[in-house]
This record gives sequence, C-alpha cells and structure tokens, in this order.
Amino acid sequence: MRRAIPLTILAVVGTVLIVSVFLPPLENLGEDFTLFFDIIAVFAFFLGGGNLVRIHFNKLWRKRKDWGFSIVTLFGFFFMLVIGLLKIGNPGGIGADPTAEGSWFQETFNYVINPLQSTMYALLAFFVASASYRAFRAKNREATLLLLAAFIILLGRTPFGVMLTAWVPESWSIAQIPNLAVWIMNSPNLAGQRAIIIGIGLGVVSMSLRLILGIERSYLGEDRG
Amino acid sequence: MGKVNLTLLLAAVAIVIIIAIALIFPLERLGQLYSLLLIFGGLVALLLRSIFAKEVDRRIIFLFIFVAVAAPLLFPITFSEKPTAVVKAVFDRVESLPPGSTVLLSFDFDPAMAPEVQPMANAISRHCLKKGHKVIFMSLWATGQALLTQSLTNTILPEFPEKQDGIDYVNIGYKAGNEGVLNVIVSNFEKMFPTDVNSVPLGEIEIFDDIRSCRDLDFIVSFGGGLPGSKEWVLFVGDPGGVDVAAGVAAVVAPQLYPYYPAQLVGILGGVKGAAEYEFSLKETYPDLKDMDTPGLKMMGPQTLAHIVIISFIVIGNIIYFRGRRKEKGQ
Amino acid sequence: MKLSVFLFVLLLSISISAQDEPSDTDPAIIVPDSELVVVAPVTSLIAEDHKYDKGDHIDLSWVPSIDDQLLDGTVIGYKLYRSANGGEPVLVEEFPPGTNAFTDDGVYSDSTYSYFIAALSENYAAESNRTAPIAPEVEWLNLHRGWLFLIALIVGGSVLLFINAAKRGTKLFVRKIAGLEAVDDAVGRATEMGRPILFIPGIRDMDDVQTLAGLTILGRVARVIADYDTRIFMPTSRSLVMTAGRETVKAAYTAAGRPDKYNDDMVTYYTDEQFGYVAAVDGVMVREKPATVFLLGAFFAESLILAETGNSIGAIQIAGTARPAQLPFFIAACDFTLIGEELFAASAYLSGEPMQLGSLKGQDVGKAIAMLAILVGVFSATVGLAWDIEFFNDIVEYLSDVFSAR
Amino acid sequence: MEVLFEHFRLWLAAFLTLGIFSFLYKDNPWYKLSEAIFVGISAGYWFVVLFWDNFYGKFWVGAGDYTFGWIGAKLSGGEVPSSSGIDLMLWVGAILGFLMLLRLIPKIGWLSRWPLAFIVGATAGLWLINYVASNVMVQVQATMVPLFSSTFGSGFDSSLGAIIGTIVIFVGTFSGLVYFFFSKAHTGAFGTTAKIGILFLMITFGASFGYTVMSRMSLLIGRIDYLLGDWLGMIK
Repeated sequence: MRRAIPLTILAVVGTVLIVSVFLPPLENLGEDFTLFFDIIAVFAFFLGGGNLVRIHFNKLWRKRKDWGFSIVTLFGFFFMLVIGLLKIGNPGGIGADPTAEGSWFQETFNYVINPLQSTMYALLAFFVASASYRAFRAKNREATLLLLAAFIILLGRTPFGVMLTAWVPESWSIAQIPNLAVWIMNSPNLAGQRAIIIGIGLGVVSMSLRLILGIERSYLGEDRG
Repeated sequence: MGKVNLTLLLAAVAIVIIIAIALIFPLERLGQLYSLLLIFGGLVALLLRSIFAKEVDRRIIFLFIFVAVAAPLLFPITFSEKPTAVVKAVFDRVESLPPGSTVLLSFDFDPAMAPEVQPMANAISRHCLKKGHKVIFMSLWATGQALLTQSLTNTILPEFPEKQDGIDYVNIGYKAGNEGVLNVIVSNFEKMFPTDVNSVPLGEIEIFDDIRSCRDLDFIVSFGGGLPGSKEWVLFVGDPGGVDVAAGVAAVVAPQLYPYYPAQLVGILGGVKGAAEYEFSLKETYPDLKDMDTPGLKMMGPQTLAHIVIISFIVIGNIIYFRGRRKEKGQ
Repeated sequence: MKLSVFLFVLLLSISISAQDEPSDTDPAIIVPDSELVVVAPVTSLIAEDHKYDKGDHIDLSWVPSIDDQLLDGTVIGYKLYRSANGGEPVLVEEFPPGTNAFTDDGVYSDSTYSYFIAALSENYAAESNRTAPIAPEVEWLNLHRGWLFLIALIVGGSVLLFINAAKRGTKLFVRKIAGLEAVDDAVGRATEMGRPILFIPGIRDMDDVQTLAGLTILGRVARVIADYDTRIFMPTSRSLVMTAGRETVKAAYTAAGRPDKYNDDMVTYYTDEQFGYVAAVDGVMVREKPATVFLLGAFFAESLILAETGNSIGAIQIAGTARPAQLPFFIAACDFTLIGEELFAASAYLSGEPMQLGSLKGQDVGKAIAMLAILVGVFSATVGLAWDIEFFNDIVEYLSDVFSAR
Repeated sequence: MEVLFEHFRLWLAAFLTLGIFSFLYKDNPWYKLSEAIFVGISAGYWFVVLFWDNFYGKFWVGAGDYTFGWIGAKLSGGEVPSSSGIDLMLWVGAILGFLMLLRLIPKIGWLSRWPLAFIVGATAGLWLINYVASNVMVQVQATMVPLFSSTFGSGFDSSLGAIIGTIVIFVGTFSGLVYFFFSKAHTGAFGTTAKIGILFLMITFGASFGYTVMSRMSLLIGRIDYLLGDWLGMIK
C-alpha cells in the first residue's frame, strides 16, 4: 500500500505528461507541473535549511572541530533570512522587491556573494592548467588524439600558432593552425557532439520509461516500513 | 670558506646586474623583463628537470598561471598579433573602400557580451572614421544603444573632434522588432528610423541624401553574435540586398559562423583575440594611432602568456611521461 | 530542527502581509487631428482559427495599406483591435509598417471575436472592415506532431518490447561498460583504506533527468556500500535532492539488511548557490579525504573544480554527466567517465536485472533507426545533388520532413 | 561615512577573494572562514529569493491569499474577493509540499514519498518527448546533408576543407553511435567502427577543452584585475 500509491501517482503523472504533448487542450500541463514543482521546492527547503541549521548547531553544541566556523555560517544564514524576509534596510519598505538595488539584502549579494562566486569560478583557470598538465599525455591512441586536438586549439590561440604555419600557401590555408583549429571545432568536434547528444536522447527515453513503469524504484525507499 | 665567498660573489654580481638593468630601463620595462625572465626561466628550469622524470607539484603550476596573468596586467606586455585571414579580410575591406564610402556598424550586444565585443566595435569604428568613411551607427538590441552611446562619447568621438554629426557619422539608435527591423531597412531606412537619436529627421541628415536603404551601403559590420545578430544580418540584409556583411562576435559563437565565410560573410572577428588582431593591424597601418586605447591587445597579454604556460606544461608532462616509461623499462 | 522550522514559520507569517499587487492600465486609442495625412486602410483582413491548438489562438492576415506599399513612409504603423462577443474593441497589438500577419494568443474558445486594423499616418487612422465573428476551435489531436509521435512510439515501444521479452525469460546480452565495472573495486578500496565515499549528485534539482539518473545509480552504489559496511557521504545543493537521496540510501541499507547502520547525516544539504556548494564540497574533500568520489548528475562550470580537488587528494573518481560541455573535464580529471547515454544506462546495467537490461536493448533500436536515417539521408542527398535525380531529392525532402521536430 | 563604507566593501571583497585563492595552496582557516560565510549567506539568500518568487509570487498571489480571503469572508459574511487571475490548482502544489514536511513526523513520514513520486513522474514524462524531439530528431535531420557540398547557401562549396568536413561529420556521427551500442560486444568490424567512434569522441573532448581555456582565463584576469587594480591601485 505504502509503495503502491506512490508508484501509481508516478505512472499516472508520467503517462499524462507524455501524452499531453500531442493533445492541445493539455498542452499547458507541463507548465502547471513546473509551477507545482517550484512550490514543492520551497516547502522542501524547510527540510534542507533545517538540516543545515541542525548540523551546525550540533557542531557548536558538541564543540566539534572547527565549531567556530559554524557560528559564522549560522549567523550569515539567519542574517539573510531576517533582512530578506522582513525587508530590513530595503528603501522600498515591506512592499518592495526584496532584491531592489540599495537594499541590504541585495548589497550583501553584491559585495559578499558576488566576489566569492567569481573567485570560486576563477579557480577554474588554475585547475584547467593542472588538469591539462596531468591528463594530456600520449599514453595510448585515444589519449594522443585528445592531446593533439587540445594542443592544436590552444596553439591556434597564440601568436606562435600563427607564426608556425604562416609559410603554408594560401591554397592550403586549411593546414594553417588557426584555420585547422576552426575546422576541428566545426567537423570532428561537431560529429562527436552529435553522437553524444543523440545517445543522450535515447538514454533519457529508456530511463524515463523504467521510472514510469516502476521497474526502477530505488529512490522510493524500502519495501517494508 | 671558499663556498661562502663564491655565494657572496655571485650575489654581489647579481645585485650589480639588477641595478644596472634598473638604471638602463624604465620601471615598466624592468617589470616586463623580470616577469618574462621569471616565467620563461622557470619553464626552462622545469623542462630541464622533467628530463629526470620528476613530476611537478600542482601548486607550482598554479603559481605560473598566477604570474602569467598578473604580470602583463601590471606591466602591459603585448604580443605581435599577426591577423588571421578572417580578420585581415575585414580590415582590408575597410581599408580598400574609397574614402567617403558609407559603412553601417550595428551594436547588437548587451553588457554581458560587451567585454569581448566592445573593443572590436571601437577599433572598427575608429578605422572607418580614420579612413574618412561615413558611418551609420545603430543597434538591434535595446541594451546595445547605451553601449553604443558609451562607445561614441567616451572613446571614439573624443579622438576625432573634427568629425561632424550628420555629415561624417550619424547615430540612428535602437528600434524594436529584431529581424523585422532588418526586413524593413533592407528596402527603406526612413520607414523604420524616421529620425536619428537626436530626433533629427533622416531627410535633413546629409549622410542619408543618397542612402535610402541598406542596398545603398558599401559595407555592414554587425557586432554581437546573439539573436538577432550577424546571422540575421546575412540572411535578411546581406543576401537579399547584395551588401557585404562582416561579423564581430563573442568567441563561443565564432565557430558557428565559419560556414558562412567567405561566401556570405566578408570576415569574422572572434572574441578578444579578433579585437587584438584588428587593433594590431590598425596600429601597424596608422602609426599615429599608436597611443590609442587597445583593450583587446591588453587582454591578450595575460591570455597569451597563460596559453603558453599551459602548452609548456603539456610538453613538460609528456617528457616526464616518456622519460618515466624509459626508466621503468630500464629497470 | 523543529525549533528552526518554527522560527521559519514565524518569520514568514510576519513578512507575508502588506504586499501590494500591481494593477493593469488601459490602452489608449489615437484620435485623428486636423491637417490630416490620409492613408488607405488595409484590405483583405482575414481571421482564421489557428490549427492544432486548444482554442486559444486566432491567425490574422491582411494586405498592407496601398500607401505602405509605396514605401514612402506615410504609413507609420498599424494597430490591431479586437472585440469579444460584440463588445467594445480593445487594442491588441501595434506593428511596424510592412507587417501583414499576426497570431492572437489572447482569446478563449468560449467566445467569438471580430477584428479590425487601423493603418496609421502621423495624425490619421484608417480603419479596415471588420472581420466576421469567429470562435477559436479546440482540436484534440496535434497532427503537426504526428511524426514525432510515431518515432517516440517506435523508440518507446521497442524499450517496452524488450523489457517484456526479458520478463518472459529471453536471454539478453549487454556489453561491458568500463566505468561501471569499476564500482565494486572503488567501494572495496574505500573499505580497505577505512576512508569514506563521497557521492555528488550534480547541482540541479529533481526536475532534471540527469539528477534522477544520478539517484538511480546511488541506489545501486549505496547497496554495495551497505554490503561492504563503508561510510558514504552525499552533500547536495538542493533540498529535494537531499530528501530523495536519504530515501534512496536508507532503502539500500534496509535491502542489505542493515537499517540500523543508516543515519540521516549521510546526506546533507549545503546551499542552492552553485559555487557556495562547490566551496563547501571542496572543503569536505580535503578534510575527509574520501577514497572514492562519484560525480554523477548535471554539472556545469564546477565540474573541473570538483574533479581536480578530488584528484589532488588521490581519490578514485567515477564521473558521469549528460552535459557535453563538461565531459572533457571529467575525461581529463577522473579515472572513469560515463559519457552521456552511459549515465542513463548505468543503473540498469548495475542492477543486472533482465528487465532493466532489456530497456537498454530497446534504446539500441532507436540508435539503429537514427543510423539508418542518417545513412539513407546522406546517400540520397549526395546522389540527388551530384546527378540531380528527382527520386533521391524526394527521399531527402521526405526524411527531413519526418525528422523535423516542431 | 560613505567613503569609509566604500573602503570597507573594497577590503571585504578583497579579503574574501584572497581567502578563496588561499585554498590553492592548502586548506586553512582563512578559506574555512570564507567558505562558512559563503555557505551561510548564500543559503539564506536563495531561500529568501525562492520564497518571494515561488511561494509568495506563485502560490500566495495565485491561490493562497484568495482562498483564505474567501474563507474569511464566508465566516464573517463579508465581501468575497475577486477570483480573476486565481488558479486554485496551485493548491495541489502546496498540499504536495506540505506532505513533504511530514517527514519530520516519523510515523507518517512515508507520506512524503507521494510528492517525490509526483516529481519523478512529472520529470520523466515531461522530458521524454522533449529529448526525442530536440536531441534525436533534430540532430539526425541536421546530419542528412550531401557529402560533397556545404550546408550553407545555394552554392556548391567544393573547397577541400568543406568536403572533408562533411565526410568527417558523417563518419564521426555514425561511428560515435556505434560506440554507444550496448547490445553487441566491441569485436570484429563492429568493434573497429566503435573504436573509430571513440577516437572521434576523444577529438571532441580535446577540442572543447582547449576551446574553453580562453574564457576560463578571462575570469581569472577579472579577479586579478580587481585585486591589483581596484583594491591595491597598482594598475593605471
């Protein structure tokens, strides 16, 4: 019973949504479900946010390693909730848009979250370098091709790449590194992308059907209890 | 005893050399010299080390990347950006049109794309005015108009104080309607743009005396690459109107445009690199522009050095791998 | 936990009051002035029912004003008016000169509508004739999508067919997938080293199929982990994924006969913020030093940050995503990568159940169709173009009509 | 005062930026502090935004406010609120969301599987046809081009690059699909084709990797520009 009802909900909702694509009167069901999803996600946050608060309170209470940082996290979390939900420091007052420019809430985003975000993102520049050092080694045929493609594209972006093949006559311009780089992007690269994309489409069909039919149900919890 | 003396001696010589260099070169040159020495010296040292199949700590790689990006920002290091064929085609077209030709430049981008696209838009605007072409500025993007005004008032016009609004250039601004706008102006400008941004009727603007539609233009460049963008200019104006169109776009979009080159697009400027190449050609052709602002070339300094560092590390990694394998075999 | 929920509710109830709602303003109608620039009205205005909708669209087409066709700029635009059930006309839309068609999506199937268009000069509005009243019709089937339906039916149908065949006991062969063969070893390694296993389900919510794929694999992996009695830790960036993840892990422990070993702290939520989550997970990696890291789900720019940090602590990494842009980074930094389709196939493969494996066979039928279509399409297009053979050109046209997904 | 505040912001952003960068050397208290700030503040930020956009903007404005107003009016005999723009279906979402919260009560916690099942079913159903159309059909259609001609324009582009290009796209897509086949072991001619397929995939990965490097560097340039320019004022 505890298992049958969720599986029925799943099968019915899934089937109706598949069919709705072909039935104009039901066409907007997809949008409705998206709305429902958004609303459910807000409720779910009580569990997620509650979990965050519980874990850090526990850490603090039991004085576990690094408990001091938990105070910072908790303070930041509740600070944002209070100024965002009660719209404290918002020039427009309680009726205004919470993310209005000049509000404390949005200022905190601009001056705390924003630099953190972009710095975290910028770490990629370093990791791209360390990953290419380690991974692009001609260990076998596959790795060699990976290396060559990356190498040509990278080289095509530096003046050296241009200089290296500048002697190639114009009628063979395809062999000049910058042009070769573009050709790789537009031909073999495109081919690989297409095969991956088509495969993904079919994989989704098969997995969705397994879910809707209830063959795949590990996420629904245990059989008993 | 002797060892200490040798170290001292070497240190003294080094200090003397450093002071000598500092006296000979101005500070900026010195910074450039030191940072390039640091990067390339370091890379050579690692290269030599790699022969013994010694792996490099990732933090060393991080350090190289940091220096490669920071140094050119502190001490502007620029590289020769020999223009690629696609960029050179655009430059040559602007260069080869007789002075007095009419060129339309459309700023079809938003603030997010601006860091990549605005430098090339500025460079080409500058080139056209320098060459004595009449320039019509416009935008298909609502957010593009502000950027267009910014480019004109802050960068381009101050460099050409003698150019007159309405005679040498005109800004007709933005009109809503995306491809619809193009559909109309391919046969009639006035219908879509009754006035310029200063509300002067098009009929009273000298440039439009013999320009009725896009068909009368000599050249069009669209900057952006979003939607609507260069592709739409080709499909709705370039092809039906028989006008030459070129594109200046963000780097990610560029490969998608290559199939249109050279049949439907005169040339393509892709990302900061495209802008840098154009700026380089401009500086080379017009020595009096050598002091102009070149954000593209400036951005390419860190980019190029970082790419060189990454390429070098790929080479070092492979040497280590092959030397390491030989060692294993030897044992 | 309960206290924090109470605090939430208190905050929310205080703040939800006193919110204004925006109001709509009425459109204005232009009144003609003296010194008239008279223009001709548009002609042949036709209103038709839009095909294959639920009765909420009407297609309009017209011939622009004669003065507009002269292209001399006297017509500065058009305004479209609609009256519902014979009521007052309201402005629907304004158009630039040269426009000759429009689809009105602001109508309902239970009313009738009549339209007219005003051609505008700078100070005059020439109204066209009104159309006969029309009611948009509801169509129950979208025949435009017939081919899509058929192809989906064939692909989906063959999945079902093979599942059914497996149910009846037909032996089905599925090739080895390297990344998945490694799961047991990877879990075993963590057990030997006495270090935890980190499972990262991507940064998207439950409304992304990749997250679902990640969770289905989690079900299998958690089962192995429960058998080996190793620790698993799963940080999530969405509350719903946390909830679903807990259900999944709990179910796996129960199935392994060790429900007592399960603990809610195995699956926790950090923050919805993409890079905030990454910062936290990076911290977890360097502090807990997991022996094995699974990265399975929807990943964006953070893919390489996570994979490189995982690599730096020497963890065995098994990654998989269906985002082509992130696959190169996983290939470079992880030990095994499930490429696109393999991510969705993984849980079926790991389960080893005949019915699940059958579904993989079914998707191969889809691939065969795609390959056949490409083969025939490319051949016909080449032959048709090279020798200008009508028959082959027709085939290409037909195929590309079949595969055009509207 | 304003100047002081401006300085504070500048230093705060620099402090956080350096805190994150310090992770590149190793984990340390500075990074831990930046991480704690990031997690706490961003979790709060997103909840507040989700709450106003989704709960208030969608549910409360769309159904909740009206329903409670209606009940209140019926009880007190007052004026019933206008129902224009109201979608009572939204209550389904709210009720499912409420069921989710029942996890907090262990005895009836299993009810929370209903909304989960609902979401999984909706996601599976919603995307199935979508993926067939956009991933399978569109891509197959795009591959059906003549081998020695370009897809663009009316002209017959016979340049060497274009011809090799279209042939490569055809061979690559085809052999790539063969690689993904699950039903057959990679042996014989089939295996050879699959191997060609994996080679294409490798070129794809190498190329996209190399192509992304430039944009990743731009991000770092932006951050270092902030540190050296905006903060330290070392860039003129």
